[in-house]
Amino acid sequence: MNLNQDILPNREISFDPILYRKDFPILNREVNGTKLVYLDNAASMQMPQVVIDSFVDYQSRFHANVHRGVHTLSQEATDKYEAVRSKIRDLIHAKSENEIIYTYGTTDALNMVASTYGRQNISTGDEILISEMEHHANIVPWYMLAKEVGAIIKVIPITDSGEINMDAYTSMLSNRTKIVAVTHVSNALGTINPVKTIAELAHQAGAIIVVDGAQAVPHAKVDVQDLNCDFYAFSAHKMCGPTGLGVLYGKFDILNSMPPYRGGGDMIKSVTFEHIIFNDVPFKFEAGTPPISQVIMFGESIDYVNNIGIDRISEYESELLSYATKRANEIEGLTIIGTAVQKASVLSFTLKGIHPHDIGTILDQSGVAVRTGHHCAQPVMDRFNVPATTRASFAFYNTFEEVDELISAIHQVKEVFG
Amino acid sequence: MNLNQDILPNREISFDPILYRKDFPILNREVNGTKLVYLDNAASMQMPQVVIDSFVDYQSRFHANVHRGVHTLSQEATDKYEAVRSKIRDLIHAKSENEIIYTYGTTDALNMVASTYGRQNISTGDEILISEMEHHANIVPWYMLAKEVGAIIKVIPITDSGEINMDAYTSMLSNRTKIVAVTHVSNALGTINPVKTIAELAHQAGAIIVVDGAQAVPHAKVDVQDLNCDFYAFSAHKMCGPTGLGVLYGKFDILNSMPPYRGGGDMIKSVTFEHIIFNDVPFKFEAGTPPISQVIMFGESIDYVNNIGIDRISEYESELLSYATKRANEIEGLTIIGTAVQKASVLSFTLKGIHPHDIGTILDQSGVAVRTGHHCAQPVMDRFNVPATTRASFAFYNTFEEVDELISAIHQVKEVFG
Amino acid sequence: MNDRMKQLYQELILDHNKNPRNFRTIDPADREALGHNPLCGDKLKLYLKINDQNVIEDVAFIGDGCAISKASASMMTTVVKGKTVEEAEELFTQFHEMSMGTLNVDTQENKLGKLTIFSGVRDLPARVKCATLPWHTLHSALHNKKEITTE
Amino acid sequence: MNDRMKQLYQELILDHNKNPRNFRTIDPADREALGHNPLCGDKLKLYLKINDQNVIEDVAFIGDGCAISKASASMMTTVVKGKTVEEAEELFTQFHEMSMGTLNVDTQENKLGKLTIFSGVRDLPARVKCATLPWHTLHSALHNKKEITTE
Ligand SMILES: Cc1ncc(COP(=O)(O)O)c(C=O)c1O
Ligand SMILES: Cc1ncc(COP(=O)(O)O)c(C=O)c1O
Repeated sequence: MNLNQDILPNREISFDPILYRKDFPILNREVNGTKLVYLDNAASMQMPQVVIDSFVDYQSRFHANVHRGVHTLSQEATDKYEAVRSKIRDLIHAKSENEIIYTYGTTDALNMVASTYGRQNISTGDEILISEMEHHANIVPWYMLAKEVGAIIKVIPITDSGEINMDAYTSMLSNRTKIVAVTHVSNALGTINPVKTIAELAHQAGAIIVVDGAQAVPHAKVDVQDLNCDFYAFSAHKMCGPTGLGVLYGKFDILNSMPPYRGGGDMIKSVTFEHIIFNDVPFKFEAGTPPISQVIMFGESIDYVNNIGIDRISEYESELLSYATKRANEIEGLTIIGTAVQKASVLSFTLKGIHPHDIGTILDQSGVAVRTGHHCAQPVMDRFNVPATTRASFAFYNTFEEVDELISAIHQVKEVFG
Repeated sequence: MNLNQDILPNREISFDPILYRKDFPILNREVNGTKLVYLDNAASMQMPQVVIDSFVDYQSRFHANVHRGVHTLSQEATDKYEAVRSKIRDLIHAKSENEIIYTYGTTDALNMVASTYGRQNISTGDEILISEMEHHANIVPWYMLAKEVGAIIKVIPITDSGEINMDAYTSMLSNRTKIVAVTHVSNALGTINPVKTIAELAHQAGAIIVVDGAQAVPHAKVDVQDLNCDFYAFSAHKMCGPTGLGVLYGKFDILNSMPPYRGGGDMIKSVTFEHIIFNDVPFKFEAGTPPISQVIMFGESIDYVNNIGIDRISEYESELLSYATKRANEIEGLTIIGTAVQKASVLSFTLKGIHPHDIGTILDQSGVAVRTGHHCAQPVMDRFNVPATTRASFAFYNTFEEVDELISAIHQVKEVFG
Repeated sequence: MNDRMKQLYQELILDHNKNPRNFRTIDPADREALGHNPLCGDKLKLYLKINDQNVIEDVAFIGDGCAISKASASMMTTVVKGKTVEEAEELFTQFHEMSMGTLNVDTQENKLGKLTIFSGVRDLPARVKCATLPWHTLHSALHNKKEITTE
Repeated sequence: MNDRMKQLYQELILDHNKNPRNFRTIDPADREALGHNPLCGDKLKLYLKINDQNVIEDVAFIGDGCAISKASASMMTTVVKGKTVEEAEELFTQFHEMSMGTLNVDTQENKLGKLTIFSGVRDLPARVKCATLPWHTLHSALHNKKEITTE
């Protein structure tokens, strides 16, 4: 493939993805006899060598269970493990590292909020507002909670371009609204939501706001204090980190007043069969052996991303997206789903008369890995009246050449289907 | 240290731990200027190189999110990830791989049972029997459930040697008993409980049995069908595997009738805001991006342990324990806590007039890593009227020489305290 | 475009995808079943008329899906019409085995005929379920189950 | 036995561990506080008598704990008795800083005197909390808090 020079933005080469590609061993892989073009970053990002190495180092030299031992290994493991809390605090600009709870993923984090804060504060007739563009992880826990306590879920509609309808949102708020749960960035559409405004309105109505940050943290600077959100959840594996680790940020006073989630070791101060005293925040929410090696790896991931600079990443990814959008729009029969003004690096589209599943298969034969399906956001599919879309999602290690490979592979799909 | 030849069992060298030690890079580590003697295996076992390598290989060549993609990487990751389910089925002799649920640890698995089966089936006045030797992970979830639904927790007493008082247990069972929750092997005492008999009696009373297998699976052959337990939980990190992964086994029909635990992606078949159809077992209980790399590593751990042979491991560890017990009993002022006839490789003890914390510190100066404290089993400490114990726990890579180093370090402690 | 793709997306498949045969409802039908593959959103509804000689007199489907599942459904209807329930079940088994790679249509005897055009899916694990969904749905319709999901 | 251990478990510490001073209750006391380190099970209860000149007239403790925490409590009681609340608070701060390694008792001015025997804990992160637990408990008793936990 040749780079399409005409519509390539006239870039000063301030950001060179090639510098970073070499850090990711998997990007050298071949797939179906051709080089891998990995454009499924919204599903899970790849891991740089330094993070892989940090695991090898940890298991080869430091592994022990944390928080419980006087011996050297346990102490060292605990120190390394706890040190990451303040890195995460800095990453999302929380006030205190005690507001950082290690979870097993965004899904686990959102379930934690629904099961603790939710069960404690929501009752019959209360309303939970969620947007029409939520990931299942930010729908199903609320659905389950609502069923259990008799609360009502109301859906904030989105516009044809895939933006939250702010007028509708405003008019839906009332003193019955107890929780507003929205995604910061939509994984299906790419939309970046005006979370700060949404939070302000929610607070005015007396509700709290729960933000799904799974797609935001890896791609843009996040400041939970500035956004003034009450809870913020994200996953390590979407930002160069391992699977099996997520983070729940919560305002300290809220966390402090919440009942625990899982029961077990480490989340208690004292146990008799008659009476249990729970530990302090954040440990109260971290029962059992935590994801120790995963936390330590994620510390490395954060350092890695910080070294590049999240602002530079945002900027570069948005150049990539503009280019991809431009080229995709030139393809006849291609419709982009999600055309918000503020978008992260997600390009979701349909091709007239061709099912996404077939597109995915043929693209894969050219080594281009994209996601096809409902992206765990079936209501978005229903909203746009499509069974599924094809989604290319970009990371900072993707290149303009790879966008061209995507476009050329889409042309091949069209050839096959005549 | 010289091997104490007199009381060393007259072993045929059928099991040579040196063969396996070289597989564990961390065992070459120095601590406080002397070689590490790692005797904290009940807290977490170390990881062999092949398992570490499997992580590197996975992240360098196969990583992608599972279950959702048509592209090659996602397909390969899914295949590798799903293949481990049948390895686990074989490991614990379950009937079907659909009875194997991936969780984030034993603690998470036991909470899952309490939150799903428990909430569904337990109500006011029902009784939950747990033994006096349970780990907090098998106490707190039941305590929380009991508080919520108004059930009653009854504690099965243990004898002075640390065995379940079976007469007491039998007499406590009644038609009010709904759940019996016991550990297969006690992490604080080493006791191996007669789970098969306990299960039979529970079933006769119409109760189900939940078994905490965290300390059993790494050290002995487990056959959940023979034991006839309804649920069985354990953690990967206690058997050469990674943190952040556990397993919940459940009988299929029970799992099938249970409500889901966490809500999110992958655990649903279809989502509208009005109605959600949940996925089939086991996926119904696996919401969100699962611990993919952890599962794949654990597959390697299982292969590694199978290659050695779990029966050979059991036998060798029990020789180690006998030797350690013999030598420990020679030390004046030392009392072994937990002297059951059937014991796994755990040696818990107190030293007259010396606090375990001081013992732990001084042992650590000789490179001997043991655990001191309540071992997340405060009721056991109360039962034996000690604030804490010192616990040495052995794995197949420990040697008789290491037992000698432990004993000699204990003598040093006594010297210091005169 | 490599050979594997060319083998999978042959003219015949593309044609059945574009112009599916028996793409309609039957009302009233003797048997109906719903097939669903939540992973890619394939959905189809199958209708059967079976006479008292156990012969499939009519068969039709409606639904939404990828080219593979649509073509597979369309070709299935043309093949099973006029066959007995037992013959249809045998085809289901053979089709299933071919897709899983346990039946080699080049070397082993079978009655699949033109259905062997789908043999390429065995190399595409993600697509096996698309090709077999209509057959699983038929299988459950014949067993009077109402809904089937493949994943 | 290496030097670090010898430094930590000196005669004086072992002696205070074996024969703790002021190991009793005060009833009625002006202030009481409970200290608890759940990790190792250290527990202590501290009693204070403070006169209207703000001087600690009497201080005593009971409890269960490791040698380090017991000796630290015992030596603390001998040192703060007769001191003003302000002086005791200053000692708390300096003791805390010494244990955390931010105060170097060899080179920086301080009023710790024989309490510097505990300076060795700064190299043993797991034990810092044992040595400082009595002091944290004193600090909260002086601030009228009833319970304190270190971990
Ligand atoms: C007997 C027993 N049960 C449960 C647990 C909890 O396991 P985890 O911390 O891996 O969830 C442990 C280990 O800490 C244990 O030893
Ligand atoms: C917007 C959004 N929310 C939530 C999730 C769930 O994250 P996880 O699967 O890591 O729990 C994802 C990713 O799958 C996502 O994209």
